[in-house]
Amino acid sequence: MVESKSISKTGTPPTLRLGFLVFVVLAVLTAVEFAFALYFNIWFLLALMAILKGGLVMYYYMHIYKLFEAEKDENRESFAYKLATNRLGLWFFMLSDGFIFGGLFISRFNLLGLTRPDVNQLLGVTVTSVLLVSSFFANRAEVSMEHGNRNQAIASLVVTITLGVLFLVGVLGVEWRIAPFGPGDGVQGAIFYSMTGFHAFHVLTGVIFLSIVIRNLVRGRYSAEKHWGVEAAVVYWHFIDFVWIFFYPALYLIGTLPH
Amino acid sequence: MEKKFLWVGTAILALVIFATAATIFYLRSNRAFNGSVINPPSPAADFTLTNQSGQPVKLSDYRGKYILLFFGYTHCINECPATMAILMKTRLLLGDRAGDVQVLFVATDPAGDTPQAVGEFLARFDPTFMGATGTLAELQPVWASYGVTVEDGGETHSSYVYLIDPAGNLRLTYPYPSTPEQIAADLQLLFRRK
Amino acid sequence: MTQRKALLTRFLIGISIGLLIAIPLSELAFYFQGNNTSRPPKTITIDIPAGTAQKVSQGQSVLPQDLTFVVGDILVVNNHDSIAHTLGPLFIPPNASARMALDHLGGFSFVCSFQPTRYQGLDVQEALTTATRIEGIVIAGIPLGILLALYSLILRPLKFGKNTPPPGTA
Amino acid sequence: MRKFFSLGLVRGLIWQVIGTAFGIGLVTGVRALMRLPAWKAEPAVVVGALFGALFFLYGVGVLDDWLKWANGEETSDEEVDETGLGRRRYFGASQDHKVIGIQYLTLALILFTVGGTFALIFRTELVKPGMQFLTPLEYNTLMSLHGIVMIVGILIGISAFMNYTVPLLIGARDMAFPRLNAFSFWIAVPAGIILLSSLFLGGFDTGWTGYPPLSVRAPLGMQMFFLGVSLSSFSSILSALNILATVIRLRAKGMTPFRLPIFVWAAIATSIISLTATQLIGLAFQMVMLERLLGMGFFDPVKGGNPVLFEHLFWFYSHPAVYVFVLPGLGVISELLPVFVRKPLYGYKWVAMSSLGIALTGFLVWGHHMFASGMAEYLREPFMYSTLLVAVPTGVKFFSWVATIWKGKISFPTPMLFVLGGIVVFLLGGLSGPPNATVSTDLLLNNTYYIVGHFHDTLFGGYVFPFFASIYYWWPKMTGKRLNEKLGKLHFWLMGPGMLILTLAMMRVGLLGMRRRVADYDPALGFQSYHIAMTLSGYLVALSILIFFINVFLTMKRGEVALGNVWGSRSPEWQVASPMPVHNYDKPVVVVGEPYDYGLPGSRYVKFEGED
Repeated sequence: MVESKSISKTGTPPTLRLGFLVFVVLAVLTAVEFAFALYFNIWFLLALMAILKGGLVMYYYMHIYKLFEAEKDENRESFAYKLATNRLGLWFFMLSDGFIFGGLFISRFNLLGLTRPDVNQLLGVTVTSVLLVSSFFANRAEVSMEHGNRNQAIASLVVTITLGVLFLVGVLGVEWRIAPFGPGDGVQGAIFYSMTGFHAFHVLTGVIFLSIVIRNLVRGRYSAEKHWGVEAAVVYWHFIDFVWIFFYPALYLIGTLPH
Repeated sequence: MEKKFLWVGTAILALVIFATAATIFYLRSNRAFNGSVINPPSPAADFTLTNQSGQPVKLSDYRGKYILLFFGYTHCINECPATMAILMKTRLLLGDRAGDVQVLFVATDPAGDTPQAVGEFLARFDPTFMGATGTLAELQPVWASYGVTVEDGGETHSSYVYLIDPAGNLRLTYPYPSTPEQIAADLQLLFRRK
Repeated sequence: MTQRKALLTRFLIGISIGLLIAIPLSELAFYFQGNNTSRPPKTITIDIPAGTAQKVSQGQSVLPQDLTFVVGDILVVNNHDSIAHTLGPLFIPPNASARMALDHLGGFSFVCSFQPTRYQGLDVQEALTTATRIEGIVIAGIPLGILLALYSLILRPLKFGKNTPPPGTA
Repeated sequence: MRKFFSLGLVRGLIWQVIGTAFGIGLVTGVRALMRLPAWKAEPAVVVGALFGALFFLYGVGVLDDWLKWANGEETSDEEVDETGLGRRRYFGASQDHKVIGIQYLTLALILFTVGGTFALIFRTELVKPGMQFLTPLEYNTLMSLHGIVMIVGILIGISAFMNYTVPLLIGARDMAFPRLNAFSFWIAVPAGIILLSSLFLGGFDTGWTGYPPLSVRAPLGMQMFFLGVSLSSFSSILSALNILATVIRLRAKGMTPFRLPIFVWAAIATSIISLTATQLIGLAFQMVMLERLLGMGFFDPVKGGNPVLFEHLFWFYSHPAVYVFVLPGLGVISELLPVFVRKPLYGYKWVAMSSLGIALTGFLVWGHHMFASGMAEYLREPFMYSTLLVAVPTGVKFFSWVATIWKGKISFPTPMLFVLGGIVVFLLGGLSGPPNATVSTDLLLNNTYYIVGHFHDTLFGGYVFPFFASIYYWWPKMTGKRLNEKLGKLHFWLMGPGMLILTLAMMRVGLLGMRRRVADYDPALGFQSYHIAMTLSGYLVALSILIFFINVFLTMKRGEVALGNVWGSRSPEWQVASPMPVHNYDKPVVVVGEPYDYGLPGSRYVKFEGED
């Protein structure tokens, strides 16, 4: 593993091992969450799991702390200063976007309460883990870029995109077909299709964003010092995963089937 | 940063384990029945009727077993078959303890519910289901003692499942529709209580 | 203490004070609003007196026609009569009781054996529970808290570490 | 001719037509492939309009740089290309915040004129009981469009304020994200077109709130309304994002939080709301669109939906939105007042914090719009408390204004007149507010003309007057010429009394029992005279706006040239020549003193790097 010298202003860049450890904990938590849902379906346990996972992703994968280490440099035209400004912009965007998902989330609980749509549990846990793994590789790509390991970054991004497409196939291609209700059938159909639809749209944009980044990465547009494109795409990808961390229990786990 | 994360990870796992333990304890300590509890358990009125194979059948034959008692009629289209299906699922959910549970179907339409009609009706669900029918004169007191109001044609207004414990006491009743999961959970609880 | 931490703590303090002030306000309103649904769910008992069956068969009603509940109430029916009675999903053998949880909103009309009309009306309304009251306290308290925190920034400017100069002082 | 077609706007419009056709074709084609009856108006038109907007953005050229980046090409970080100066740049995608500000201003004025015209039309209809020249549906469409067009216009006007002034006031070179800035303006143009197109697509009759279930059954125009508002919501979200990033990152050296110009504080407060809450109105509207297109039963009780959910989502934005409308205006009042009374702004810090206070408090008071719509009965009291609480920071501002005027050397040029007018009218609006906040009175006033009067008072006082004040105030900065004082004063003295009569009469008929949003009224109720008065004063206001346009026109032709610090202001943009240089400040601004120490000898707010 490359232990290179300090690059960004945020001390030594996080290592690949850290990313892996975080992934392991996330995987364990997801498994536990699923077990909870199976054996004793209590909403606040699932909520606790989701919050823990969300916190981990936001801190270790989206490294929110970099926001507060904003560049205080006087030279407004320097790359570092603009980088900090761009980070701020991206986070504002995600905050604002989060309100859409928050609104959908609230609508789901307002309309369905503690019942859940009748969807395929196995598929649900599958796509969730697919997205989680893709998130791990996205982080791997960013870290290896910070360590200046371009080829590893490209490889990891390719895996990320493949998994992202798999997720889309799982949700749009399979789940939407086998779901026992259409968008017009009752409020659970409405909620399910709108929530998955809004999220899938974001996944799609993320995939496009990542592929553009790969293209430029292959052409050598990014360096260990200057790779805002990679960072932005990856953080956005983690944001999509972050949203799904809350949507998955809301759609698949919390509550009982209406009878 | 990794060192710090090790602490974070351990803390999270500890929290999760604690939450799990707490939940299990909570669930163990106050489990409630899903059905509506009859308190105190009151002795279920015994009766003698004819089963689908023409033999006499007594409620008290099944002492030592949990009895799921239901009043219905064979040419009924929704509630009775639905309830039978629910009870079938319930026994499946119970797995190897299913043997301790006996489903008993009491006819409400003496005209239509001849023994073989009952037999065919029950055979659609589960061979172990026991039917009980008879003449109007025989049936009426049974209905009365279980508060079943029968209209002509066997239509009942009160389609419950009655749960009778091995001692022959009414313990719980289930309104229609109750899910197999609910009934099975209650039975599991009763098994554990013994 | 960094600027961010100081600001955060200031807002937490402000909001908690706001909530504290909101509690009496909101509870006062609750006190004046009180009606028969402004109570947490509880267990309600109906007693079917002995000899109801005869009275009913003679067409006189023993119990009130309509009963009002809030969501989450537990209805317990004691049957002191000599024969079994039924109420909707409930079957009550003589000298026993049966219970049901009223967890669905709405007006129900249950078939029952202790009313001359053979029907018992149950009106289940939305409960004004503690949760609603807490919601109220939050709605009233947090804005107040934010205002207090903001204005407190003027009255007692934040203290910072050496490196960051306090804002607003010339 | 070639020059004409090379204008960004023209290319954009052409592309929008193409895009619309493409979208309609797409839907029809897909339906044909799916063996459905090929032509279905609603989805075709909606998708068409959507594609139209996207193609417009491509055609006008705001996406160019991003497409280049995606293609891995470098683009110059130079916000302004020196070559494209002159009038033409106002009709294309420019990244200069000053150009964009003026573009916003123009669009806002256009939308105002349109919305005002609608108002005049149905106001005329109301002169007599019974229907004269409008059908009820036409009336409802005009009334609803008046509401929403004005609101979108206000949002755009606010972006105009903020885009032009904020970077100047904080001594920045441009916005933090100039390309995003251009994008957020140009998306408002197709949005406006789509919004107005609803007039020709059957209109809609729900009022600007578009509550389901009515909005689910309304004509096709409803969809255009929802789509238009959703698109324009992106405009205000993105420009809010830009403003926040700019203020946080690009302040001049030494401009600590409590040395920010007061208007910038207002801009921050506004942007916090628009950045976050706006998404929810977009979401609510998109949910209704989906319900109409795919039969998703969010708000359909038959399918288990809940109409009240829409009201919650809607008002969670639309109440704070009211503060979005007024906060910048109040900021302008506090900004200009000290200039014209030559005195420090009284209680600067309190005013600054009050702006934030109004914004943040505003998030939790939406419930008071729903006292009458079956929310949890008891929750109305807490909502009442928090609503009344908003009066506190507002009162702080009033106190500060009065104390600032107190014993000042007051001069009365046109901007000052509008500032004072704004204070008076907003006071009226503010005082008529609490009756709507307290449950008992609101249940009476709900849905009457009283609400209409209150609302128009707040918006005229909190937005329209400050808006014109700032136009008269910053016009020399924008153009280097000064608007005619006489015409300006005439404008004010027509508009002020006109709208006072208008709103007071509105409140009066409201109390007499006139319902809002109705096309007709019973002559027996005996308030026809009030309606006549309202209509006349409406025309008075319109006349004053006409005079304003004449004033602008004449000034363009031969206006008094004003290059210097016309108002003797202390803020940095007036320390350099007018019209503003392309790169704002060639020497970086340094803040050395308090912003509003007018009349304190020897005190200084800003100096330029290198000066002593």
